[in-house]
Amino acid sequence: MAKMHDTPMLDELTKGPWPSFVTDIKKAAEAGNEACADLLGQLELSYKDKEGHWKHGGIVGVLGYGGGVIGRYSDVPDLFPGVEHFHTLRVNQPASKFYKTERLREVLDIWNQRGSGMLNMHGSTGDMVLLGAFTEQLEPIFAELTQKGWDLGGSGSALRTPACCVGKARCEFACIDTQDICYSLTQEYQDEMHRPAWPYKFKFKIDGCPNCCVASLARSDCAIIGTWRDDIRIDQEAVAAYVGGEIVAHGGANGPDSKLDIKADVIDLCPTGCMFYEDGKLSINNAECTRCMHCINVMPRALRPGLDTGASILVGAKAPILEGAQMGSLIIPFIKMEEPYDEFKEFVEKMWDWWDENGKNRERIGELIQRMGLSAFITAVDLKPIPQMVKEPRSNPYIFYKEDEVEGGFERDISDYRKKHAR
Amino acid sequence: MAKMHDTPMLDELTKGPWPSFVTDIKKAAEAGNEACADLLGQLELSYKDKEGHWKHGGIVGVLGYGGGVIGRYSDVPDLFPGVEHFHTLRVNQPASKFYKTERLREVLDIWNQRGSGMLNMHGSTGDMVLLGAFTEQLEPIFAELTQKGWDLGGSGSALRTPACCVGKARCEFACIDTQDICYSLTQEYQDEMHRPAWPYKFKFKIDGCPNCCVASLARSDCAIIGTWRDDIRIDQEAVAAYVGGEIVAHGGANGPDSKLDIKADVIDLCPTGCMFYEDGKLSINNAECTRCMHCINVMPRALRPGLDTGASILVGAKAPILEGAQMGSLIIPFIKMEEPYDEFKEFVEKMWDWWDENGKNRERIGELIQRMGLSAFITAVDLKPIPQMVKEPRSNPYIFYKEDEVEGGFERDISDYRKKHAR
Amino acid sequence: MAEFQANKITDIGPPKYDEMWPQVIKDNYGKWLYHDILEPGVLVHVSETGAKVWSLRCGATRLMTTMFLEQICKLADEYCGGFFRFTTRNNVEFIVSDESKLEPLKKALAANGALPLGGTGAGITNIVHTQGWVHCHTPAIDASGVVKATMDELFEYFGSHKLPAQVRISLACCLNMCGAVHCSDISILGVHRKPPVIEHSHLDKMCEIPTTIAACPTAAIKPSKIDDYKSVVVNADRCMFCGNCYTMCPAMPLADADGDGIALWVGGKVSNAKSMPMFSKLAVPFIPNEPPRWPTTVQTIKKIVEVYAGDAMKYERVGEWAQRIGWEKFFEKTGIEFSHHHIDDYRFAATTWRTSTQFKW
Amino acid sequence: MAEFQANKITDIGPPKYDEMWPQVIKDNYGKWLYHDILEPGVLVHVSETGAKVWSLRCGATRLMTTMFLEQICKLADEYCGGFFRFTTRNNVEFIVSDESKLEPLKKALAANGALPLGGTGAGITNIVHTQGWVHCHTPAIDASGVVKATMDELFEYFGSHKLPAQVRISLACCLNMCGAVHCSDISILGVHRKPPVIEHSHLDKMCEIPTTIAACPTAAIKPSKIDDYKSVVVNADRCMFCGNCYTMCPAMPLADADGDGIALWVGGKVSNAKSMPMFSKLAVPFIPNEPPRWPTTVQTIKKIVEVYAGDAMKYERVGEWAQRIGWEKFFEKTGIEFSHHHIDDYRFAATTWRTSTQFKW
Ligand code: SRM
Ligand code: SRM
Ligand code: SRM
Ligand code: SRM
Ligand code: SF4
Ligand code: SF4
Ligand code: SF4
Ligand code: SF4
Ligand code: SF4
Ligand code: SF4
Ligand code: SF4
Ligand code: SF4
Repeated sequence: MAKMHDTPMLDELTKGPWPSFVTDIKKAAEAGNEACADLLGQLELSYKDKEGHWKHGGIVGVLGYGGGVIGRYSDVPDLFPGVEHFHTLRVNQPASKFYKTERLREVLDIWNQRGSGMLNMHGSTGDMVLLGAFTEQLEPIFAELTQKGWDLGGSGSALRTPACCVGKARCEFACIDTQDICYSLTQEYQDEMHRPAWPYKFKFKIDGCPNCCVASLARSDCAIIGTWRDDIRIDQEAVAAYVGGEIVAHGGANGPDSKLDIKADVIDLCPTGCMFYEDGKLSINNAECTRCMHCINVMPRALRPGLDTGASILVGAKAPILEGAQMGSLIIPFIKMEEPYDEFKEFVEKMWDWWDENGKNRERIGELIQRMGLSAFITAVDLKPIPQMVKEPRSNPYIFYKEDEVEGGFERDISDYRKKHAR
Repeated sequence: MAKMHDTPMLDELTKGPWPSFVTDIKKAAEAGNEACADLLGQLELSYKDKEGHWKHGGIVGVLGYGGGVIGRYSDVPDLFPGVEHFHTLRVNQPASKFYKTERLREVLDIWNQRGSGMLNMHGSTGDMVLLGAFTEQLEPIFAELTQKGWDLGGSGSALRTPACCVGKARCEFACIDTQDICYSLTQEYQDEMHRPAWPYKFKFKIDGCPNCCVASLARSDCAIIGTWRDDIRIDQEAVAAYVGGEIVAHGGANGPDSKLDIKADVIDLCPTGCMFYEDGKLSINNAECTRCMHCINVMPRALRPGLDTGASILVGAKAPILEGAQMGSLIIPFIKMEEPYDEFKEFVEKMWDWWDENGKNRERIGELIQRMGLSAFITAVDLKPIPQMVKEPRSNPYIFYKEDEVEGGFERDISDYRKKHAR
Repeated sequence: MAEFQANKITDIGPPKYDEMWPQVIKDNYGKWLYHDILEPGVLVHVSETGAKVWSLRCGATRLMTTMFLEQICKLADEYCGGFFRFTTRNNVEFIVSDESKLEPLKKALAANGALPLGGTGAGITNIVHTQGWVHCHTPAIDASGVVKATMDELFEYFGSHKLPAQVRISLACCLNMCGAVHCSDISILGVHRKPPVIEHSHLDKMCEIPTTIAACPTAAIKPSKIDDYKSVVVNADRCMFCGNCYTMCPAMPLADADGDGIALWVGGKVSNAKSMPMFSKLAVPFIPNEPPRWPTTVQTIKKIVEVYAGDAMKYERVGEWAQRIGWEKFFEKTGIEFSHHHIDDYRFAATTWRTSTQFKW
Repeated sequence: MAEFQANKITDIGPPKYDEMWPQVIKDNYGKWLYHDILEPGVLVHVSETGAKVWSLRCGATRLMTTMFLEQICKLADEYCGGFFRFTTRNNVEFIVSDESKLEPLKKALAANGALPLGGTGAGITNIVHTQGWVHCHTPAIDASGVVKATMDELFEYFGSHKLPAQVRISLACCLNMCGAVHCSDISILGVHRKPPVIEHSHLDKMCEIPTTIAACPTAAIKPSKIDDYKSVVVNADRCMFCGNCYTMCPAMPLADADGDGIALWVGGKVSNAKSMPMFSKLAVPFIPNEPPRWPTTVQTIKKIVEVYAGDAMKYERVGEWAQRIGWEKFFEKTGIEFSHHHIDDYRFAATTWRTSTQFKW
């Protein structure tokens, strides 16, 4: 039997309509799970102290891997021995997080036997996070997981577990095969994921369209975002049905009674003003369209992305540490994404080489680009500068030139100058 | 007789419809002005060499003043002795540059006698720039000028000559008395103008309204820009006349046949969307209006600024050297500007004190604000932070706190910490 | 050891995605035509093959036990042929291909009680969050508890579509920002406000001094000898409590009951829909930690949501709304106080100043 | 000397403004009701007193002789009661209060030939400019000559109102930017492209070495001993040719026939009308100096103006237009090549990157 702690504060969190993690964990504790009981106990203490009670880090792991495990020890182990060690294992999730219950149970069984029985489904990067194991259990857990066909994800200065949106599996907007790209990158770069050898972490996220449901643009060093370069497909009959109020606006996202006002909701909100509705016909000047998805989002039955699909690649998103948060910057406006994605992978490897060579310790690629310049980066990955890469050209006049760009070079002789210009 | 030089290249600039400075100067040279002849000669040489032919600076001036004169010597004096010395005097222009010919001739006479006879009307800061004097003429010129009631403007690390738009003298939009403010500041701060004692230069420019016809927002460390805080005045009859096509749109600025389309040209272009035209009546939700002037500009007969007028104060505009160009930043959204402008001058002096105390050599106030923070600046000038000062709040989480803002202060004892948290 | 290594299975990667798909997904992969949200939490996707799938999205605690996961598996077995998925925001989705199972599944979910339907459309979905006091070593706040308290209060918006647009709330328990809080409609961020307290007697043993010094973005850390120990000192005036020194050096903890608490941010977005992605901006610099239910935080968020709900135009995200009305109006309408802390003073600060006479009173 | 000083008149400031006003301005100061542009260059302002003034705006060379000013004075004496003014863009304005003098003055101006009417409304007015080779020591280009050549080519827009909105062109002959070229619809900027050539033998005598070093924004200058002279060296890789070292130290000139030339910038504005003020952005990084008429520069400007004229909407300034259509379209439509130099790499560079999937092909 697990020793239950008094948790008056946490008990307040069993109330209210939203599901309660306390209720859930408490049940497990009551069923005899000591880690669960002690976790609640220690958490209650944190609520009282208004300070967390975990020690700093702890270098643990599984042999052969440089990451995948985050070490964690309690700083009040005497009070809560069940969580004295509380390491997490990051288990690489299946792309877009579909689960066959049969397969998932493989993991749950191992975790019930050897771990705390608690998980994060999922970590912010995308892994299944097995939350709380003792050091001695790490190797056995790993061995059993791999036996069943599961592997660890990334941590440390390595490639992190790639993640993607649901994509073609259940979304009509998907312009690329997000899951296959995610899987392919994961498999191709197993070594980069498991043996940290870079200046810092590196993340891929793959979104099927510019709606960015896996937040790739904000949270991955390299975002692969589906797009198209031909015309938006229009079904004029469906347009008429929207206008006539036969189809609810926005797929019902604004409520079942939301009738589409084609002018107010579509034409006027198109950010480029490239849509026209005349004589009952919707038309789009696709040359001016920036594929912002708005019209497609609000009229999903009438409008569809084009057929010549591929991806936009944005590089450099990251959280604030050290130099401030960044979003991804558009580096490749359009690239075809077809299995085995060689052209894209070539780009990736060039990018990594440059980062590896130039990056300082704990410098994300986005920060390196800031430090060395966007121009230096695109040169390193063999791209040509195009205006699509920037929102606007520079406004400061501090332009660098290389010596070979300037007639006559940089070397000059002051005496030549003085021949024409007295001191 | 002045020696005329061959100027085949410059002669090309006597052609074409735009007035030619070459034609003008050549006439003066032909009339015997040696400086004019030699200036053209030296300029022709520059056109040939594609390099200027003036030496670097030269410290000259008039006794008692630290500025107002820019020293200049030819680097090919043997070829062009008439411009061997070519110093400029910056003569403080009358506010908004009206001239009584009788008074202007006082300056012209002196300049004809003692200088090159060439001027810039006007310098970019606003001065009358007398272009080209020999060193020995500087004191006599100055004495004669002041005798006639003219004085030098600023140069060096001093207050520069203030300038203003035409304002109430001939503009219906003027919300403040630009000329009086300009004159009052100029007179009050003569010492600051003539005896450089600051980290760097400081400029005032005064615009009567947000149209900014003297470019104060881009070119002055302190821009005083007229505005109002009550409602835009509407003359509905004139509105009807615009709609009916009886009054040309935009005061004719888009041509005599430009008919106002009140929806397309006004309502839809109002950046805040706060204008409405219903049943032949124009109305404005003034609480949402940002006083952008657009509607007033295109319907000057129907709309006028409000009557409760004053100024917005923007600080920090400057050219790129060193830290990049800046525009003025809104520091005081609204201040009444009534003679003798004491409240404003108090603000100015606080600002100068702070700059004087903290500014590094050659650091403009805008750069100092960048370095020390906008918040430090507004504190120094006794203002409270308000959202009008920024376009948007910060997006990075790097927030500083002072010790007295945080309960319990900053001092902590590691042993207290370790009592709760084992190492 | 080498032997063990040799037998070891490594670098196999995750199971392949299509193993995890129900048949209907396999059959209709890439063939979806359109979708409809039938009611909050219930989506139907229609394929060009004529097939339909109903997805029931349920709010879930991200932190869950194997026991709870087993409950989910059981439901999936019974109604969905043994398959289900998680969304990118930690909701659970049951995907039904047989319409007759739809209503029974709904009933079963209602009976379960811990899997409420919702999170779709113009409402509030699950809060993306991080570890908090449940696991991490650097948090300034708890994560799961704050999320629970907030979602309880906003629950009506989880199960309805009555907002102008979707509102995405995220939480991160320290400036490392493991959630996408830098681009969320509303972000809850754990912040420290005291400089690290330094364990001089152990620092040199536990940390590399040069790396520790280099870790500080503001160069506030300098090497120093204290009582004969090689250690470091922090210039408190330059410290902005980012915690990066602590990440590199365990002898410099920041956590403090009085110093730590919550900052709220608003107006970020990730999607490229209509407007370009935006960063979240500071709304409230600091709210003390108030466990177990963080009432001030929760009520402030509710206020923001309500003001937005009443004022924004249809399809307008929080950031689009604030930008349209002007941030001065955002502060006025929400009644949130504007302070020195709202004025940026980091690297791009100057780009946030108002370089215009255009403003609202 | 002291005596001379004592007699000296100082600090009297300029003549008071109202001494310089014609009677009609005195009488109607602050009473103006509205204005109309009767034809390009001719404005009428109507006062609430019923008074009217006609202003005739004439293009002028900013650099002028006393002889020419005397011509202006004579015209002012004859038609305007002995008064006239200059505009903030160096045009001359004759202000007529007696309508009967209007046509005679127009005729007199036409006869003069060097005072063309125009510069009002939706057209191109005089180019604000700086000293150039006529006076300054740091220019990369001439000023007056480039202005003359450009205005000759754009003359039709000076005397007409056929553009979508006003187009303001400015010129500065070096990066000090003594004109408002950082906020102009079109800016002509003199740029150096070679690092300073250093006169080691005289540097220590002519300059303060520490100030010289401090002057460099990129820290490219280091102290060094060269042939026994105390001097400095410049790291050419870090030099961006700003000329600030030369400002502080005459022993480091930058001017060079091959290195120097013109950069063109577009899309800036100062006014707060409609949109907030904007900085000018780089259009063409470099065009060689081509005296006497700088044909490439002039033709490129003309091209920009013509594309803008044909493509922008009514009331849209150049920057508003480029922003609306997108800068990628600006380059496409004008045929200007986009290069590495267009990508910002200075302090706020990251704020100019495109952090979105939204773009045009
Ligand atoms: C577990 C997880 C949070 C969660 O509750 O989900 C997590 C937990 C930690 N993150 Fe994170 N990060 C997690 C996703 C993220 C994300 C989100 C993402 O990947 O989409 C980010 C923002 C995106 C990014 O990468 O910038 C993120 C940005 C950081 C940072 C700041 C990095 C930066 O460049 O700004 C740090 C600090 C560091 O690396 O030193 C950090 C560091 C950490 C450490 C290792 C703490 C530390 O100081 O060393 C945390 C360990 C916590 C623990 O004890 O469990 N974590 N971290 C997430 C990984 C789970 C997974 O594998 O699925
Ligand atoms: C004469 C004039 C240009 C003109 O042709 O009109 C001028 C000429 C010079 N300026 Fe200027 N500036 C002149 C108005 C400006 C303006 C415009 C304004 O005042 O509205 C600016 C931009 C606004 C600003 O102040 O930032 C301007 C920004 C500079 C700068 C850059 C300052 C900065 O902070 O970025 C310098 C460099 C310096 O100070 O070292 C400078 C330096 C100079 C020097 C003194 C050259 C130098 O390196 O020391 C020039 C002397 C030229 C000569 O030999 O005649 N000048 N200068 C203008 C003054 C005439 C007058 O008094 O009316
Ligand atoms: C299931 C999920 C993808 C997944 O792989 O798991 C998903 C699914 C859909 N998203 Fe999403 N989005 C999902 C996370 C996101 C995210 C990521 C995030 O929040 O972290 C975003 C970016 C949020 C942001 O901008 O901050 C996102 C921005 C969108 C948008 C853009 C909306 C906008 O106004 O900006 C759309 C289009 C729309 O709703 O009109 C969209 C549209 C959709 C559609 C309609 C796509 C489709 O046709 O199937 C799906 C149902 C939407 C709904 O629930 O109303 N999805 N969607 C994610 C559900 C999360 C949840 O549990 O609540
Ligand atoms: C005379 C002058 C003021 C002075 O003190 O000398 C002046 C006079 C007028 N300006 Fe101006 N502006 C004058 C320089 C400016 C400047 C400064 C500059 O260019 O350096 C600006 C800012 C330019 C910028 O944004 O880059 C300026 C931006 C405006 C605007 C805003 C237009 C816009 O669309 O942004 C207006 C309103 C309008 O035209 O609708 C305006 C309107 C006016 C009005 C209509 C005001 C009035 O009711 O009298 C005047 C006649 C306009 C015309 O010529 O079409 N004035 N005006 C200046 C004439 C310069 C010249 O010789 O060409
Ligand atoms: S990112 Fe696009 S493709 Fe992917 S789930 Fe969202 S809407 Fe669908
Ligand atoms: S995708 Fe966006 S930009 Fe393109 S037509 Fe639709 S609303 Fe307009
Ligand atoms: S700034 Fe305003 S008040 Fe001054 S001249 Fe221009 S329009 Fe008139
Ligand atoms: S001044 Fe500008 S914001 Fe105000 S009503 Fe007129 S157009 Fe709209
Ligand atoms: S946000 Fe900070 S405290 Fe929270 S999990 Fe990430 S690193 Fe840990
Ligand atoms: S908390 Fe951040 S700013 Fe403060 S000392 Fe540590 S690293 Fe430096
Ligand atoms: S812009 Fe440069 S070269 Fe031209 S006058 Fe000013 S300082 Fe001299
Ligand atoms: S020109 Fe500018 S960047 Fe180059 S050395 Fe001189 S000061 Fe430095």
